[in-house]
Amino acid sequence: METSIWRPILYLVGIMAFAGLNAAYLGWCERKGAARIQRRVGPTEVGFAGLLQPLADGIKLMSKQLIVPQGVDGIIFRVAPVIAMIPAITSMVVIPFSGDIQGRAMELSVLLIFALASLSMIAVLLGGWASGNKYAIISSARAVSQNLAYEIPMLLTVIAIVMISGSMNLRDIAIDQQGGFWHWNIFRFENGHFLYMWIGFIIFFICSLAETNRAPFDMAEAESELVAGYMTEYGSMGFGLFMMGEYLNIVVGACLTVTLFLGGWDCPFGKTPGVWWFLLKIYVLIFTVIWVRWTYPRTQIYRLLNLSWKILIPFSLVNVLVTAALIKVF
Amino acid sequence: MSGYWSDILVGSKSLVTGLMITARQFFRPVVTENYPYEVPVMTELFRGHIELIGNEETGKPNCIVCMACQRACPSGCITLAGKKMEGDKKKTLTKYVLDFTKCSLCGSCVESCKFNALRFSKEYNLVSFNKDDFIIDLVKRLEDQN
Amino acid sequence: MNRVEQTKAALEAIFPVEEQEQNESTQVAAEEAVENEPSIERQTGVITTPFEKHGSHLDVLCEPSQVVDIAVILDENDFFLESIAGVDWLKKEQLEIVYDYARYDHDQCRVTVRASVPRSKPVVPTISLVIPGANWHERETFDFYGIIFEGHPDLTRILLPEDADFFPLLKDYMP
Amino acid sequence: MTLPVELRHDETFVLNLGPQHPATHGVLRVKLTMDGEYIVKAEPVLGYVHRMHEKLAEVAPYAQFMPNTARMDYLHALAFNHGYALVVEKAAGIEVPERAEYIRVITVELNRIASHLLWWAAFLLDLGGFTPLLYAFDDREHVIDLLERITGSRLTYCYMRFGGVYNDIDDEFITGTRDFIKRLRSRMPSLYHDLVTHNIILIKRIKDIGFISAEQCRKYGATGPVARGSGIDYDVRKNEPFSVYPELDFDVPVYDECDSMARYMVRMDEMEQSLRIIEQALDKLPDGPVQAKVPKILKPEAGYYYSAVETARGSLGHRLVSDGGKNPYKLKLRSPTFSNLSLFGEVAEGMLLADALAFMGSLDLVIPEIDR
Repeated sequence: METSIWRPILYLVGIMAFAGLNAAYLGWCERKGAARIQRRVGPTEVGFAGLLQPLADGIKLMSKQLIVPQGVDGIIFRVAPVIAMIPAITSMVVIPFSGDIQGRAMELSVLLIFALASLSMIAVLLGGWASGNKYAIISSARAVSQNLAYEIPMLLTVIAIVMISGSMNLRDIAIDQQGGFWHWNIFRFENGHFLYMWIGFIIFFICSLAETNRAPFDMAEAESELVAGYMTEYGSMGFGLFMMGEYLNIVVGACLTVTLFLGGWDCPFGKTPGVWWFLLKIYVLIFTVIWVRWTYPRTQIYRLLNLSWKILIPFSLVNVLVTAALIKVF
Repeated sequence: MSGYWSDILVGSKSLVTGLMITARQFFRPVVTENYPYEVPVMTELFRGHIELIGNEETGKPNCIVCMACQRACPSGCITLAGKKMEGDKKKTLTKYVLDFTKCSLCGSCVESCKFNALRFSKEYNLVSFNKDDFIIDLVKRLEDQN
Repeated sequence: MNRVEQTKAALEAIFPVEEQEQNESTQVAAEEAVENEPSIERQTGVITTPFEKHGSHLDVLCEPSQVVDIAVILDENDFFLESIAGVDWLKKEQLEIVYDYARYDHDQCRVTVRASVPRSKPVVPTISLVIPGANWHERETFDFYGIIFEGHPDLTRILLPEDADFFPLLKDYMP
Repeated sequence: MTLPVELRHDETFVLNLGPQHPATHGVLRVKLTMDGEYIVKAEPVLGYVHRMHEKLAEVAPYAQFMPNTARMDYLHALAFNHGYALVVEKAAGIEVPERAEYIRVITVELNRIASHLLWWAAFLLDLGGFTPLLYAFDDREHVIDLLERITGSRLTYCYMRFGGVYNDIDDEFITGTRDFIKRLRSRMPSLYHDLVTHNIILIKRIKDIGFISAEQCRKYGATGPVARGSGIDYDVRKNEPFSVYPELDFDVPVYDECDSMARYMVRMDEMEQSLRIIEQALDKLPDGPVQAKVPKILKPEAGYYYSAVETARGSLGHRLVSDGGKNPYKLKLRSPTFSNLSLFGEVAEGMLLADALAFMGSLDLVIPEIDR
């Protein structure tokens, strides 16, 4: 493709629109999904089937005043919600939506995404700290320890993927899996060995739930314990940005899972690859995330750490070793 | 160590069962009432605020101002008055005011009434910004109903 | 010997012998009195009351100084404290404290312990050191009647606001 | 930059849980002294919905206090109705017709199921599971509809009268109740047990949390599911049979584990036992009047009266002192949760915040009943 000034602008607008739409409409999807699971109707009043509800919510949030509590660090307090949004949108740049649609194909895009994912934790920490609220600070302390514990198994499973594909470029990893679902990393055969990557997939999925602070790992905003966690003192668009950041993190997590394990934009039957397959896959994953949230009760912070250190990390280590052995040795 | 593996296996099985149950519920019909569009019908014995019963022929209240309901009320929310009309044997009700802000809908007044003059209304849409709206003149209410 | 008799025997040990003799002579009268006359006027001691009528098997009237001893005995006999109630006898210028004990048992025995203190100086020793559950009940009784439980670790208002300066359940309290 | 948390010299800080807090189901305030996420000291602060019902009882005739009883434990209002009716009937020597006794038992047990369902829902909400709440409310709605049919109200019933009940039950209520029994029995295994009870997250969350020994229960006077979860076989319905309970066959579930899971299981099993009671009572329901002849103004003879009933939360006692007048001279309400909550401070020490809230949920608090 020739480099022109339009390309970055097009991608910028496209990604912003994609991010904004997702952030707004995932909220609607979540409410509708939860309602159906609970046998309610969900939003119905604003627009057809409540479709304009996110718009109404947005207008309401924007028209409210951002109240900065007395005696807090005003700058950090205002900056934290913005920091929550930025890494999520930035991550979208390197995600290969299809063979042609990608903001920028970088050699180390896997690393970049993980670096950015850790940044969103900083936002939680700053928001909690700057609020000057005891609930908020407990919440951000929880969020940080949780994130630290889950980066490790997550990265370990990714190492296995990188070993299989031999590249840290998301685009290469996706291209490596083209040609039907039997080529996807989740059902990967290599050198005539089945690689058991579905274990890695489950570990990665659990970790991405924990990384994005989703139920059952939403200790950071456990509303029955910590009121609203790090968002307690936020109102108006400060709260809105945190919410949007959270949903975008889910989208990024789903995109990453699809690219790493589910063959990216590949069609399961090896016929017509394209961006629609990619979108279908990420929305199925996102629906699963919503489904999980409305099924389980919340776990407890030390159970969560136990799960990470006692189950996920040993399993992902074994996974790396077995994969390496199967690829290189046998 | 056996606890470790059984925890993982039994645990995963229970998690999958949970997901299956919510998935099944997802496709079931909704059970909620779509309130302003579907209005529930109150049962026969529903206790709304009290109202006077009018005589079937004349539409005048059956009440003979015996004051039993006023005495029975634990919260003192009933005020009534009557006077004896010329030529009438019984007293006629002139004023019956219910202070619904204090009423706890216990039904003591309806039970105490021996003259079939009081009953519960089926009114349940009772919201107002004004406290005075709940000081209800039941005589007027009966007239409006007629 | 069933539970009620056992408990009665254990409790009677508290009351001095000469007083008890007196009791025994008056006891028959007292038990009759239960049927027709209020059991309010009688001397200290233990009497059995009909459970169907009064909802308690034993009725103990004691001096305020004896409540702790009784609590110890009942605690040793595996009783638990149901509640502590105050009663304001305005005409007699007395405040009465009523303790209710029961057991986790199918051979049920409920014990009512009553002690009266003068209204002018309502002081009674605390049983919360023997039965920790009494702590809140005593605070509540203090809250409503102003009865001072001597030796209570934290005798403060519990249900009323901290700065309340009245005792609402006293009969002469007018809001 | 300011420090958001003011540390004391021993590095603890005070966290005010409530009076407005999602986990306290009402207006309970708990003053927690925390060391990080660990609780060093927990002091419940009560009285935010205190309404002085005991004084209200003294200023009105016996019958006029009846509506107030439903306002204390709004989840098991009929048991409070029943307890007050029992103590006054005891004092005034009123005989209750048999049919009325059966209707009382049926309605009280239905209400107990509704109360346990709501506890279950709220407990799961405390643990972060929102969906079970709606499933339980769906079932509870059926109970409430049934009770509304015969009592006329949905939450604060004023159904019992001295010597009977306010209104007779009809065939539609009986068939409706039988349908509900079938419905709850069919939904219980999947929607309640498979979805929640056997869920590994829930088990890990509440097993071995909130240990209350039997001795602690006795010292603090804990009753109801809290005591039965600690291996104490105490249920007023069995231990001091009242009403027609002795004629009905039911078990008292007792668990020895002493943890939150045990209390959870006690309540789940109790719902099944209540269904059994209702079934038998419906079968045995005799014909006859539902209201005895009772004098308009009651003047029980002077004396001390006590009566206990089993509410969904434990033993509810009414201590009535009569001076022979037409008003109660003194009515003391022994509310079960008041005693159960007094355990909280001792047991919560050294717990994590999240565990303490799960433990608090397992005590099944209803704040208006504590504060009265």
